[in-house]
Amino acid sequence: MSRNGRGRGAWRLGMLIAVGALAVAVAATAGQARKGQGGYTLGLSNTLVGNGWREGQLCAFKAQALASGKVDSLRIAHRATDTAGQISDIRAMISAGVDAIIINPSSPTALKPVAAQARARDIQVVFIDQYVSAPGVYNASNDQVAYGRLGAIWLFKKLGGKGNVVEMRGIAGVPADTDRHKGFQQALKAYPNIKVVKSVFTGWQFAPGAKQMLDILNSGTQVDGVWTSGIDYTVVDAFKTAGKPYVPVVGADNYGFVRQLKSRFPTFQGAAVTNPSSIGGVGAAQAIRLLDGQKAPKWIKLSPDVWTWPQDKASINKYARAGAPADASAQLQIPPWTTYTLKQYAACKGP
Amino acid sequence: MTSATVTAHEYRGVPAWRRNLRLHGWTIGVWLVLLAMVPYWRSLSQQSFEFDIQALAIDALPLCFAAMAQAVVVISGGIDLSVGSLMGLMNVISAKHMIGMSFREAILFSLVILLLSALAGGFTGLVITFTRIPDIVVTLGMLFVWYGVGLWVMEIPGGGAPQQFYDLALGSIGSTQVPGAMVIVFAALVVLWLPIRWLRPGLSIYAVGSNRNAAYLSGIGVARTRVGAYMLGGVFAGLAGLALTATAGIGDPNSGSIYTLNSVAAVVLGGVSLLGGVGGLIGPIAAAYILTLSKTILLIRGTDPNYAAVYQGILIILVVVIGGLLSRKTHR
Amino acid sequence: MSGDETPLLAARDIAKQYGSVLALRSADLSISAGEIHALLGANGAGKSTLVKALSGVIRPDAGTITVSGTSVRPSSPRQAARLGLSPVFQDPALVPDLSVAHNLRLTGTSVEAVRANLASMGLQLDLRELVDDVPLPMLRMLDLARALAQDPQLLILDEITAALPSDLAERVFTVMRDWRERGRSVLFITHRLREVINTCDRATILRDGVNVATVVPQEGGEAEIVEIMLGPEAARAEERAAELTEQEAPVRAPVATATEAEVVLEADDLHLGSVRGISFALHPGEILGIAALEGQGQDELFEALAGQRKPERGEIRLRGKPLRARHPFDAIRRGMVLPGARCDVSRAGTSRRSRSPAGSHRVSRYSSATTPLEASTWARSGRCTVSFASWPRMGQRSSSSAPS
Amino acid sequence: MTAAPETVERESRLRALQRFLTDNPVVILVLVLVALFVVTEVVNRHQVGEPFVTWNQISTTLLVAAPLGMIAGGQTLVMLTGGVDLSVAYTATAAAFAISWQGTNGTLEGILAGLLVGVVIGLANGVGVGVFRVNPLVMTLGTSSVIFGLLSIYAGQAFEKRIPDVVTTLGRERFHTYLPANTLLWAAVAAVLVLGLSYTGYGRMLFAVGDNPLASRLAGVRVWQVLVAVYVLCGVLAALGGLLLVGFTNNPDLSLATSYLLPSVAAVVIGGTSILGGWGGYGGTILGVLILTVLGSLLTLLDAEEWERQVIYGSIIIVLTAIYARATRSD
Repeated sequence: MSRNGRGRGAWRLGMLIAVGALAVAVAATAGQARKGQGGYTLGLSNTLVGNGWREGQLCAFKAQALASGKVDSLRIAHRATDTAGQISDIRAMISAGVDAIIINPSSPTALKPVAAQARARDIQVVFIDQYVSAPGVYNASNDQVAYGRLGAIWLFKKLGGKGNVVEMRGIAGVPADTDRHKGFQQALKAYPNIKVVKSVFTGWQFAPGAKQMLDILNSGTQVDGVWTSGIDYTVVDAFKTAGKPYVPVVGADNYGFVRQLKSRFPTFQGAAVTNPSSIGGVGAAQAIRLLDGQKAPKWIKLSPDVWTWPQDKASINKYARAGAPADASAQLQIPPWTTYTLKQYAACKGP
Repeated sequence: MTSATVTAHEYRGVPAWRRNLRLHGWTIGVWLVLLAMVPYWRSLSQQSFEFDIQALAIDALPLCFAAMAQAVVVISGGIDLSVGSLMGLMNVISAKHMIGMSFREAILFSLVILLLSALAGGFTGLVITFTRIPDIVVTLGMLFVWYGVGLWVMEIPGGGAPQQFYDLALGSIGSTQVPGAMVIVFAALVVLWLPIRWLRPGLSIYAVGSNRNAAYLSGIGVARTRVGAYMLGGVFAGLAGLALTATAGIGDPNSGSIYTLNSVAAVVLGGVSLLGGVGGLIGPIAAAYILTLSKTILLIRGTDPNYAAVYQGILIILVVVIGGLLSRKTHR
Repeated sequence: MSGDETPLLAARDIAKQYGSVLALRSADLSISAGEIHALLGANGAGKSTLVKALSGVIRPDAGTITVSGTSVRPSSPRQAARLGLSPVFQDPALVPDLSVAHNLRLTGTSVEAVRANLASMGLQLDLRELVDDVPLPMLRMLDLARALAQDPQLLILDEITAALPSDLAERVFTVMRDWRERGRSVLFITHRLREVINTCDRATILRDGVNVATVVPQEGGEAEIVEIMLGPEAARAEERAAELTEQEAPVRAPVATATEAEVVLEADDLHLGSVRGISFALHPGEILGIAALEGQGQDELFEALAGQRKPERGEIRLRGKPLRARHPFDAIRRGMVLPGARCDVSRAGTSRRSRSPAGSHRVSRYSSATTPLEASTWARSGRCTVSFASWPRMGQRSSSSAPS
Repeated sequence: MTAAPETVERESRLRALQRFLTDNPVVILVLVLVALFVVTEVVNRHQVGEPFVTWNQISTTLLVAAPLGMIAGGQTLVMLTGGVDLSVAYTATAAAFAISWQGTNGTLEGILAGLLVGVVIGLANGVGVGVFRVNPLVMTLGTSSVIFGLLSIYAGQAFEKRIPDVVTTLGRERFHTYLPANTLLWAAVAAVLVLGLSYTGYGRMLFAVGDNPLASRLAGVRVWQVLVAVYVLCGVLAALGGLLLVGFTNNPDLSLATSYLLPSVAAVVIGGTSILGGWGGYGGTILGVLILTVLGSLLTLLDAEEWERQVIYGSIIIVLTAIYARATRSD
């Protein structure tokens, strides 16, 4: 059988090409000049796109970089990907020679090795939104356990410690969801007469969340209060669609929800637990401070506020702008860290 | 030799170079494109060659295997929309159990994973051949099923594997600069694919994809071959899942989802015809590297990497359009 | 020939039903060792179904098959080959995207034997060639060479000569005779009675799924065989038709010459694919027949006439004006209709389904559906009002015999 | 000289039933839908002691199903031609964004902009598939990648949005308590699709093209025009789906319609339209949409874990298609 020449030929060809690729690549390795100290280059890595919160985080990051006046250019990896993809993005940023990387981590543990690689090259690393513990890195995050707990406590108190509650979670398996659920459970322990009649995952999507609420309401289940992981204003609307009286709802500081708090009072009452997406700006500010050689806290931990109408009229009025997208986070400024103007934020343009 | 009136059908045949161009031209072209990208990439990068080539090899590892998994199935005339969720499932199973293991146990367990994923792929193939529902529908259903099972195995990302297991993918071979991740890909190609590629099982896969009827009349067990192709695809998906565990370091039930469509893209760019029977695995590997590298290049340049999605979409369409025009021209 | 010894192959009461169509009612076939046996019958008589049952492509609903006295149930072509039954089907069983050598390896055939067989037929072929590149007659011969290489007891040839030029067909007959001399048998299916009378020892004739007779062809002659094949009445009708044409032919010829100035359709030096310089003229009231073996360019010619493909050179004129159709639509608008009969261009393989048996099944259904009348009605009205009267209703599925 | 094929005189009862189902595949789906309603009713009575099947619930089911019904409508047309459109979700999302951006200029502008987006994307798909013969899977995968990229780049930038009141009314209001506005629009579209597919030349050409493009072409059908038109229609229907969705949520976001992509394919497949093209229809798809919607409600009521939901969802696609294929296979 002398007829397998084609197969061997193809294989030989493949090997040749592979070896050739390596050779050319080696030859192309030019000198690596470390870039000058003209200005900083910041990187942002984010793996979840498509919701207003993450878009707000990106805009805050860009606006803060611009407002600081110390940043020359940005490398932004704001795309839907998984942990492996995020690691790959971070490596690409290392190759691009950034001075600091701000990371919204997709996993609390998996990014440690690549963070160490960055630190070994003297690149500052700041994790935002979710806490990551690793040597030499900085954190800026909202306290998600507290987020779950504070909102739940408000709700349970509002119900007088007794009644049927629906828990509307986010995406199964995402750390923030797990942490919030943990907080919710902590609060639940103190209120034995609160019954969780339904616990559903909304996937952090507004339309399916509303559908689930409609189903629950139509099933005839007695619902006295709803805790949501931020899928809030469509849930409130679901009561209206179903023709049922409003019950207290806990949501996030989304514009849509905040506007409802204000405009539908007193028939509808709820609480917005702040989870500012401006954390992106905080991360940028923290990184710039580190690059400037100043000291910065290892962990900027933001405790959520609970806004209710009319008690927190001032905050709500400050942020509840009419034209803003309903799913964007309302709390735009986190003093003293963010220094951008609202206009810079709205423009969503970096340096 | 009776050469009385034969002249009319003394068939001259197609010149060898044209045949080879048709068979291997695309693969060579894809590798040349990859080669052409390398100098540009290096000129942008601020890091050493070792770091960059390592990074590329590691980043592309899961996609390489996903593309190989998809390629085998597509060559057999099917399409597997469940590649991503199957690799996600294997990712969580491995990460859940390997975390406390020694290196030796982890390697043995990897074999169990490959067996499991082969069975899972075989199951998909069996459902397809048994019910005679089109591949795309069954694998669409299996996409949900494997994802669901993955969530059941591990709801929250976590787990891990022994450090030496990570080092298999993250390290280099000995003291050379050859990245382990790249060696693994080619080793899998050599061990799993090439031995069967030119023997009856491999040829059967091509035959079934090329013309199912002719293959059946040639005496090939069509159903058996298709199930076999899905099993082999399953093995590669299992490797992709293990690659995710090694490169991401954890198990994540959601991690596989982006690989299904990317694997289709890599297969198309790699010269495998979606009609089946044409192409190989070497082309899709190059395509996987190209897709990974183009994203990296955009990011290093400071372009919004979402343009990568735009460019990738346009590129896939253009490649198929041009490929279609070329094949139409050379075909007659 | 036949004698009392156990026949090499005996099939009894074979029946097969597809959906509601009874393809074979009860067919018997007995082939002795060392004979060339013809299987005859009109279209739809069940010849192909019987061949498929013998070669394991389909499983008959009823009946028994014995090979040298042992009862067998071939369930796949492969198993049939093991029993010593090697078929050469109407469509070559060669995979288009693989090379010839790989096709041989796929079936576990010895390359040397195939090459020797080809050489003995005076043919040469580079086995690295892709099957897709090899012309159809050559593929038939290759398929035959491959079947011979398996050294079968019974060689089954299903209309192998239909697509072969006469010299190649001659070589096939030589092979058949050689095979008989070696004491092996051949089952030969063809439409050409001349070939049967010249070559075959016995012939079994099928009609409507039942075998009606087994004859010795040399003794009966064509007329008798036709009568058995079609039944007495149909055969007489056929005869009358033949007489009529003969009578009318001389009458019609002058008509054509008289209106020579008026040409409806004219092809002038057409070049396209294997069509090399075809010219003809068609006059009003005339029926022009085009005779060719399978794959000799008639497909391309019809495609050009239908506006499906553009000729490389030459011109088609309709009533004197050139037809520059870029689409069948243009041709239909000008009053030229190709009633979809040639749409199963299986080797062109434009879509996955046109390659699969299920696809070709459906193709044949549509061929009859798109009648010239409908199409021309549509063309005249110029709007999309064509009524595909026999398109299946929604939700209706065709039976698919595709191996999964 | 053709011998007439013999037809079988006597049919067994089973075969007769099979034949009936073959001609009326919709019957199976109706049975499944009714069964689902019954199971949900039983579950709900057991759990809460209240009936589930109320006018209110039926009305809500329709309200929730309408956007999917729109998107799956386009998907049905495309799948009848043997294609598949994976860009419907992002087309719907893009249309929603267009409506909310142009909504600041006026109601009509907003709606027209949304539909225009659908037309443009559909045109791109149609030209790719019909003229350049790109595999539909690859083509629509490519365009959806492009749309998604462009949306991610530009969606974050535009800050001022306004959803026209007509759109929100269409999206979530009900007339006479039980009649959702979006269902009226859906019913109108459904009537056009069902009647159009069976009674117009274009409808029949769709089946013809899906069944055998080459034969259709030889019969004088300009296949590429049919394909372009079908993808444009699909784009417009997806845009209408986006319109209803954005009316329902009152705010566009990038993931607005992503959860409708695979269900749109699933609904069509469950509805008995062949993914290979050539047979099926919108009637089945409507039932498929309703089945998926009721199934979702049932799983919510059952407090199903996310993994159970996914596994059941996947299994039902396979099992229903298998049952369907088995029942309608004539041999």
